Amino acid sequence: MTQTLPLAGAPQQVNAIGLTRKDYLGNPTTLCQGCGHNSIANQIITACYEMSIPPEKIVKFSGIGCSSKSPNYFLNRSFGFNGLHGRMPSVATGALFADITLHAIGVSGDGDTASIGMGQFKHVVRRNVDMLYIVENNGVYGLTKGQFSATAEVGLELKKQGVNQYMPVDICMEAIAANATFVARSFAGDPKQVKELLKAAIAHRGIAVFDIISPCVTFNNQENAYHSYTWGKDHEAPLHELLFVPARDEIMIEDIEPGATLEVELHDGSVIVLKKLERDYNPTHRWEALKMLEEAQRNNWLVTGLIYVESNRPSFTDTFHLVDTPLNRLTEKDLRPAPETIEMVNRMMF
Amino acid sequence: MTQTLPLAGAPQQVNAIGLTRKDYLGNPTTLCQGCGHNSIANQIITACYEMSIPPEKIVKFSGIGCSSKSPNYFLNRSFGFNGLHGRMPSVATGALFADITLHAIGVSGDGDTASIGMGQFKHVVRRNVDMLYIVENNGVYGLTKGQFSATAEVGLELKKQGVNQYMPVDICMEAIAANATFVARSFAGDPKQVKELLKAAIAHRGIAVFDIISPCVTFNNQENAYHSYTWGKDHEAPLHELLFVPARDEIMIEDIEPGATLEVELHDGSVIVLKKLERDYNPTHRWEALKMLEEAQRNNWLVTGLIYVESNRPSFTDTFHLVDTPLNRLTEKDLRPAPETIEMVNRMMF
Amino acid sequence: MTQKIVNDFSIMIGTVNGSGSSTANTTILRAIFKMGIPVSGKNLFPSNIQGQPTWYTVRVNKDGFLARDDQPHIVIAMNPASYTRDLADVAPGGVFFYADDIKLPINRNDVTVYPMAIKQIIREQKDVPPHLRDLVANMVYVGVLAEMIGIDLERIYDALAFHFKKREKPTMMNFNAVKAGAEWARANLTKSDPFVLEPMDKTNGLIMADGNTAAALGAIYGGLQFAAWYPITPASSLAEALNDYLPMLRKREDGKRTYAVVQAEDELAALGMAIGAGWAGLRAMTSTSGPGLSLMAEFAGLAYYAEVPVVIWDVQRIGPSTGLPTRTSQGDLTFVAHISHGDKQSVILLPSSISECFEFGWQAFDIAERLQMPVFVLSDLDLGMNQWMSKPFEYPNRPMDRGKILREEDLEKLDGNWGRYLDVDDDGIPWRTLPGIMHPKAAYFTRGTGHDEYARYSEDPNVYWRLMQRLKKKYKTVEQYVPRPIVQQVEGAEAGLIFYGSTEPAVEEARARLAAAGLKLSALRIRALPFTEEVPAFIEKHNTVIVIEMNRDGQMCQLLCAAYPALAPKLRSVAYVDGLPASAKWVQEGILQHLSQPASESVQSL
Amino acid sequence: MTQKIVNDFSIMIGTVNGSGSSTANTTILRAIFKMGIPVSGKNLFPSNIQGQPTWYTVRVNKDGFLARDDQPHIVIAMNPASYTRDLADVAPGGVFFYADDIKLPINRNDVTVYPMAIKQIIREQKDVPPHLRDLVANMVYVGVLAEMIGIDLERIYDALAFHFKKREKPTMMNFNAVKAGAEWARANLTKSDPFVLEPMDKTNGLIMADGNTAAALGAIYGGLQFAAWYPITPASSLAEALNDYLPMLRKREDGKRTYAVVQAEDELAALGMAIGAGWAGLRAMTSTSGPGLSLMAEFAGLAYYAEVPVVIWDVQRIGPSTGLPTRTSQGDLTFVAHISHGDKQSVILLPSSISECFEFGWQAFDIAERLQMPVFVLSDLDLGMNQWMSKPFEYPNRPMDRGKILREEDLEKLDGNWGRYLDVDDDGIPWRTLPGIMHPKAAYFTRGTGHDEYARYSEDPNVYWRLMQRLKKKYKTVEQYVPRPIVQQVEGAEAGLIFYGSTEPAVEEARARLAAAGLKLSALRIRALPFTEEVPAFIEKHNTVIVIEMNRDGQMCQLLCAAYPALAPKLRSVAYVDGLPASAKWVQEGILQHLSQPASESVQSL
Ligand SMILES: Cc1ncc(C[n+]2csc(CCOP(=O)(O)OP(=O)(O)O)c2C)c(N)n1
Ligand SMILES: Cc1ncc(C[n+]2csc(CCOP(=O)(O)OP(=O)(O)O)c2C)c(N)n1
Ligand code: SF4
Ligand code: SF4
Ligand SMILES: [Mg+2]
Ligand SMILES: [Mg+2]
Repeated sequence: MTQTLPLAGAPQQVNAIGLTRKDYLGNPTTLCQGCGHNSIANQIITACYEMSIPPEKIVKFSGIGCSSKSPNYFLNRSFGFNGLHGRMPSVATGALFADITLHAIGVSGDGDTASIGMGQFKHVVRRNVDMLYIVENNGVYGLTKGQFSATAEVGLELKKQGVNQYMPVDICMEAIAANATFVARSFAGDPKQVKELLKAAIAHRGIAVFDIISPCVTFNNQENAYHSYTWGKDHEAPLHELLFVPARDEIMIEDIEPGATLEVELHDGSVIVLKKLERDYNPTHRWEALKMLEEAQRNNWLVTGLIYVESNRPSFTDTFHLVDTPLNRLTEKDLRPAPETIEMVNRMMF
Repeated sequence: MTQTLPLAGAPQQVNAIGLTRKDYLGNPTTLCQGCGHNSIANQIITACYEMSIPPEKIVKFSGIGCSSKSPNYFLNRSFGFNGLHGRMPSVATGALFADITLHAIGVSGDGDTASIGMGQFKHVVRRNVDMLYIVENNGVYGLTKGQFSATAEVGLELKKQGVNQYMPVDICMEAIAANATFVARSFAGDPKQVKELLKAAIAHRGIAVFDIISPCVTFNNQENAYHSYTWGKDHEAPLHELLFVPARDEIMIEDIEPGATLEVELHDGSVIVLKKLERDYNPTHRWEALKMLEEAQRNNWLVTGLIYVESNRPSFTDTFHLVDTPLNRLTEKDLRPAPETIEMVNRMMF
Repeated sequence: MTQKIVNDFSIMIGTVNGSGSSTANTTILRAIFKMGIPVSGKNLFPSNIQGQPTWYTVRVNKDGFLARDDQPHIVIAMNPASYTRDLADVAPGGVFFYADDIKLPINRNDVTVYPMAIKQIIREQKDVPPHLRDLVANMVYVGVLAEMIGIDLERIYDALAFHFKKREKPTMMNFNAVKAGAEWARANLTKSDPFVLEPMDKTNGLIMADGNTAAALGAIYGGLQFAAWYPITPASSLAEALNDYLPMLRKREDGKRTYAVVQAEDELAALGMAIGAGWAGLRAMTSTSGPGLSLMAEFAGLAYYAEVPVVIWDVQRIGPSTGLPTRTSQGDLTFVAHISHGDKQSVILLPSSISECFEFGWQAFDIAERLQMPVFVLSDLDLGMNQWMSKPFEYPNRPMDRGKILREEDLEKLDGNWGRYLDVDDDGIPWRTLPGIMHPKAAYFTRGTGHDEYARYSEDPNVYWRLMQRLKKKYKTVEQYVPRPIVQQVEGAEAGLIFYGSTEPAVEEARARLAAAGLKLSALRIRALPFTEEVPAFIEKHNTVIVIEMNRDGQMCQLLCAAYPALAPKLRSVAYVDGLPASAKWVQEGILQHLSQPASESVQSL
Repeated sequence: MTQKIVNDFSIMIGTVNGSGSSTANTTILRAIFKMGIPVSGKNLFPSNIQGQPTWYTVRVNKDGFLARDDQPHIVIAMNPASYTRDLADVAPGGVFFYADDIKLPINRNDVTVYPMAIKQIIREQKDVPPHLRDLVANMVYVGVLAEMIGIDLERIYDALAFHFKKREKPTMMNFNAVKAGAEWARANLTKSDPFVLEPMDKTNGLIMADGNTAAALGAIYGGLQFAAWYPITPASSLAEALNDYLPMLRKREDGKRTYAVVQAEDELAALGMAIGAGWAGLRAMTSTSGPGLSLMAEFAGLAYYAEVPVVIWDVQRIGPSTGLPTRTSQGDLTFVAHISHGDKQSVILLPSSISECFEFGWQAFDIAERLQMPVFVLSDLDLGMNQWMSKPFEYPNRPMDRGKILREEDLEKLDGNWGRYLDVDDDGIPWRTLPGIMHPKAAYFTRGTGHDEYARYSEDPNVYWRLMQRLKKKYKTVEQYVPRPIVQQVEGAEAGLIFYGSTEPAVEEARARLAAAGLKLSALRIRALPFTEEVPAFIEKHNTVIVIEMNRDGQMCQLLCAAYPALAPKLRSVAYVDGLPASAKWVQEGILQHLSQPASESVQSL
């Protein structure tokens, strides 16, 4: 074990397990300057650092795309699997059986998830696989140079591609229709909200679908485009102000001014504190969530925040009742039936 | 042209274009006796016969499964393409460009659509391809002998398969989330409703998703199973009584007793008349539909009827502004640019 | 009546599928097996659940030749829809049993005909409730046949008791129907045909099993930890057997599980999950058939390039496309050899028996983990779904080989200095670490894009070529780990035969027949790709080498030509497939055709 | 200063990708082309959008040898990140230009060094707004280079005017920067290297285009009606070119369309849609690269077995798996040859030039519809995305061949008596009907499962074998329709070369070099699979035949060995790939290696 224990009175630059933010860094980004994906990578670094999760306890998954490259740019000390276009969910699903104590962070794009990956996306959600599933949503295929993705809004015009005619896929509504247990939306231009939601999503047990509008500055950042910085900054409508309070920080909750707040407790005892803004919104009611999303779609609102959460459904691996030792640490003794059994098996064959 | 014109005073056994029901038959079924899919095939035959559509004007598509075999068992005079497992939508999408005057009937299963076919299903819906998409939904894989499909209810126990643990896919909610323009649900044990909805769905321009609970008598017909005959008969809750009135039968509408009815006009002037039953339900409101489905899911209700309809969105092929002649009747003259153009093209190359 | 024909004939039973006849048919098979007589059974069933014609063929052969026979000596016709065909199929001098409620003409006089009063007999069975009559009716023909050819009723009882897991009631109900059939036959039929069974001792110590069950058990003894699958005939029963046997064979006191079997949403996901699990350190597999395999191409390429151990069982059915889902072939070989775009080389195991399904079941994991590659095991429907006699399964004769894995203590020792794709041992196989290993230098980034020895992204031309050359070297190393071919070198052989997989009984029978006729032939049975040195050595030793396989295009022959161009002129292809298991007849004819014909024309398939 | 080297050298430009350098680079290429000097340009770019090193190589060669050169004579270094590597890459005696804001050491004294005051010059350009400065800065090196090696400024203007579609403002802004660069060079640099350009007349009447555009245009002249695609490098620009040119070339007075191009949700759907359209009677295609092709395997098998015409362009990049998405190879050949499970044979066209991309673009539809089969066209990144000199596109020299279709009047004549899969003409090709045909007997049921001559479902073994044999016969018929190989038979040749696709310039250059050194070699360029009779005839005529290709495993060589076992011993493989377009050097070395080495060892790739 290489983790040092939390030091009493550790200097400010280390977290509760004695690591610095540097321990959570990745390689230098090779994405475009200003790309939303970079800002999300930064928030992942900060969230994990602040949550004091040992980087070795995190495993990263992605598909193919600019977004899917980004696991390169955070958490170098975590394992990563940059798989195939649209197939991140299946790889993650299999890998997570190896050690259920790991936290999984998956990063996908809107093309990766909503176009080629729609099937795997819906099924990983339906199974409630215990992972954070981030969609870095920019309405285009960045890496292949700016074709429409399935989340592009009707009427969007792109160079060489013409005008989009087809209804956009709403990642959050799809997640809820597929019975996701945690659904959130945010905007890469709102780093604070992104960070708090990341923490909550990581703490959540089960699938956490996190749709982050993440502008592609190179191919889809026109002022009036739904997925642009300008439009997002002007139109973001947060459902609530949001604070993630880790399990051990009970006290913090008391610090929060009372009044218009709603608290959602997660499986591990951590709490998401939601401070009411304009409207009353309760993210634990599934059909309210559907209604809100339907309304937002019709009115072209960029509603952000915690859209839905349900913290007591067993995760996929839970339903398998696995042994406590991570499966990938079991030995021949655990895995190969005893020699005596072969006789019995042969007898069973007639 | 081999179609005879409608005969005045034709004997009862022929329809408006002079064909008998026999002209709409398929091969003898090879499905199990009592299979829900057979009863649906029969209703397709009757609906097309009663609508007086020349069978040559219909084209059939399917994937793989018992359900997907059934296009063999209706409309022998119509072309059929029994493609690959889960890939019926793409084949249909391409084929429909060849002649946009054809009506397309696609038949799929719950495995074919909700498991392997989820991606293509969502995308064919999103594009609003002009076809009737029937899901013969029995909660299991019939043809491979009774494994769970993705629409199996939580807790369902099947021989050799154990107990299903994962949330079922709700075909209708998925269709609505994907912005379908026509969504209906029925039950193979309610042939009259199936038939009326088939007619409406065929008349609808754009995608018509029709989820029909169609019991698999061999592998999933236990009394308490959601997809069984017994359960369906006992629990079916129609949203309304339903009548399809073709465009030319204006008079018929007047025959209907006034009062608690709602009329939905389709693109071609035909009308769906909905007679209110217990509740008020308006199938033209998208989020009411979502709400109703969410409620039905939570309470395990088998709600049937026309769930959602929107008749003015252009269909997929509409957005392409194709010539009037079916593309598959165009000749070299229409298709190969004139010899003069090659010079110009070469000049454009630098 | 001609002379008795003892323990050397074949039976075909024509019924309606979904009617429960398969219990009756395997009962016949098992009872004969327990009489000590070598026997095989092949189910020829339609791709459909109920109501279509289906056939079952049983071959008994005292010498142990158990390939499918081309023509049955005894036919039992229970299905009006196939009655006429079934009657036509009886070998001259053979026997025709039929359910006497079928009122169709008998238009042959070269066969012995026995009507069977099935309906009547079953109606008289008091312990059979009306709704089960159609099902149990099949037992009546078992009884009639038993009486007429001499199947031991006690052995039938044993078979039924086994089938019904010793549950008294169904066992007795069915056994009573058998007895009633036998009694009726004794009272009403007079034996006038030559075919009889006599007990032997040739099945002592053997078991009877299907290849899918054997494969599943092999995998379990191989320490399987993760399987993902998607239903498809004829592979489904492999995964279902995992579900059957894992809880028993891997039971623990705390009731918790050391494995997971997941039904995926499709085959792309199934292989994706298995790759995820294999990558993370689990013994992982998937099982499928042709169409599923086609869907796995992209992931197979990833596993090759990113060097992820995973086992893929392909229980072959007959393609192309959906093809005949319930018929057998060896048609996926070239596809698997070249699966996925770009350069790659495949490790393929080719079991030809039930015991090899078991053996390769566990060995495949050792090979996959040792080589960090996908390992394909190509079985087929005949092997996978039919019951075969087999020697008993043998407990693995060596410890599990988990390959090159660095854990915390190793990394500590190396001070974290390692490279995921470094060829430190000069065998092309690098070392790997696993998620969950708690060392700050344990992690690496896996990708299907270009990467260097330290798993860093690279588009450098030299780095690319270096990696691809190492993979080629690794493939060379594979040769040390795969099962070697089985060579039967015959002194003074006219030619050599090369074959693989489930055609073995047909090839061995053909070889024996030809040997009896004076034609000596050596044989080499390939058990894996890459080919090992025995293969070219064998070809070199013969002037002509005939490659026999159950596909149209002579796929193995093509691969051999490409692997050994200098030897290619010696190779001839015998390739035939129609969905039925291979018979000795076509093998024999194919061989003879090549040996009586100039070489240059014979490169074509049969 | 040594003697002048005129029109025979190569240039490499190192920049940052996404910085707009590609306009500058193609401007250099086009200007040289318009000077009448044979020239080629290759873009070596990263799989990334912005900020990574990228290179562009230009080769000028008065004799028309335009393969990639292994080492550049002139290097322009604009990117600090690759500066050191770039400097190291200059051939001894070569030239090194660099942006003088890069403050890094020059550690070579065997090259001529010219600093360029890029930043300063661009800042002085009044008509360049600050936000465009970085972009237009690239034009400065164009100007400097032009001045120093003698590129005609008027030709640069032409190239810019073409690029900016004659729009005055951007053309002038960029041209002014070029001029400024040239003027600065004239004032500040003194030529001390030997490399100069002099106008020639060797490009008269030629055009300059990329293979993807040519393929799209070819498809349009082939009457394309339906295309479905999914974005993937390096194939995307093929579909995007359809969108560019279709509206213009297929304009109608009523403004309505006779075609549709659909961006599908993935490659499975793209091929599925194209198959649907092809089945229903449209000229249908899809275009993709490796990973997409892997996903198409299952549908490809369906199209083969159900006999649906469809064209599949595979613009090859380098695998396996995601590989190097922006690098070239010929690595998909064996995969395509054996694509999908089960027996099947693939029709593959292999263009090696821009004009063949155009030709095969329209011919592929004729072949697909005539044969009712999927037709694969294997291009590659080098051919598809780079600009090549080419003879002009030629209007198709024969009417469209829509194959065997029965319409209303035909069916009327036949009285509806026809069978979808009947081999009435004894060529293995059946007749088909199309949805929408108004005849009660027009319809048939298409499926990927077993079927008889009347498209009825069948599991009959004979029916299956018969159909598969007809498909094989049909594949034989294909030989009449595919482009024949190009044979250059050389009297007294020491050996023959076989090659295909984009390696042509490298092979021809190597052949010329070797011929100059006294080594005579014949050559055969394969243009299609199935192979036609010229191929074995060529092999027979030579003792040794060397198969040259850009992959690791010698894929074409493997296919030839399998197709012609009797000739296989003559075949040698030269196979190399690292992502860069082939150069004459490795071809030449590969050839020599085989000719100076005993045959038995040479079956390995380079
Ligand atoms: C099977 C396959 N098809 C196509 C591609 C090419 N491809 C690479 S990235 C990409 C789209 C990525 O879009 P998105 O997921 O939205 O990511 P972004 O780049 O916008 O972040 C595509 C189509 C591929 N790598 N694999
Ligand atoms: C790629 C592929 N995988 C698996 C199969 C095997 N298969 C045939 S039908 C079927 C399931 C059909 O289920 P469903 O669509 O629900 O139809 P049902 O038989 O229940 O009507 C499967 C998995 C196949 N044909 N192709
Ligand atoms: S192309 Fe778009 S998505 Fe890709 S890195 Fe650049 S800004 Fe980001
Ligand atoms: S198995 Fe089930 S779905 Fe299939 S035909 Fe029989 S009843 Fe219908
Ligand atoms: Mg995107
Ligand atoms: Mg089903």
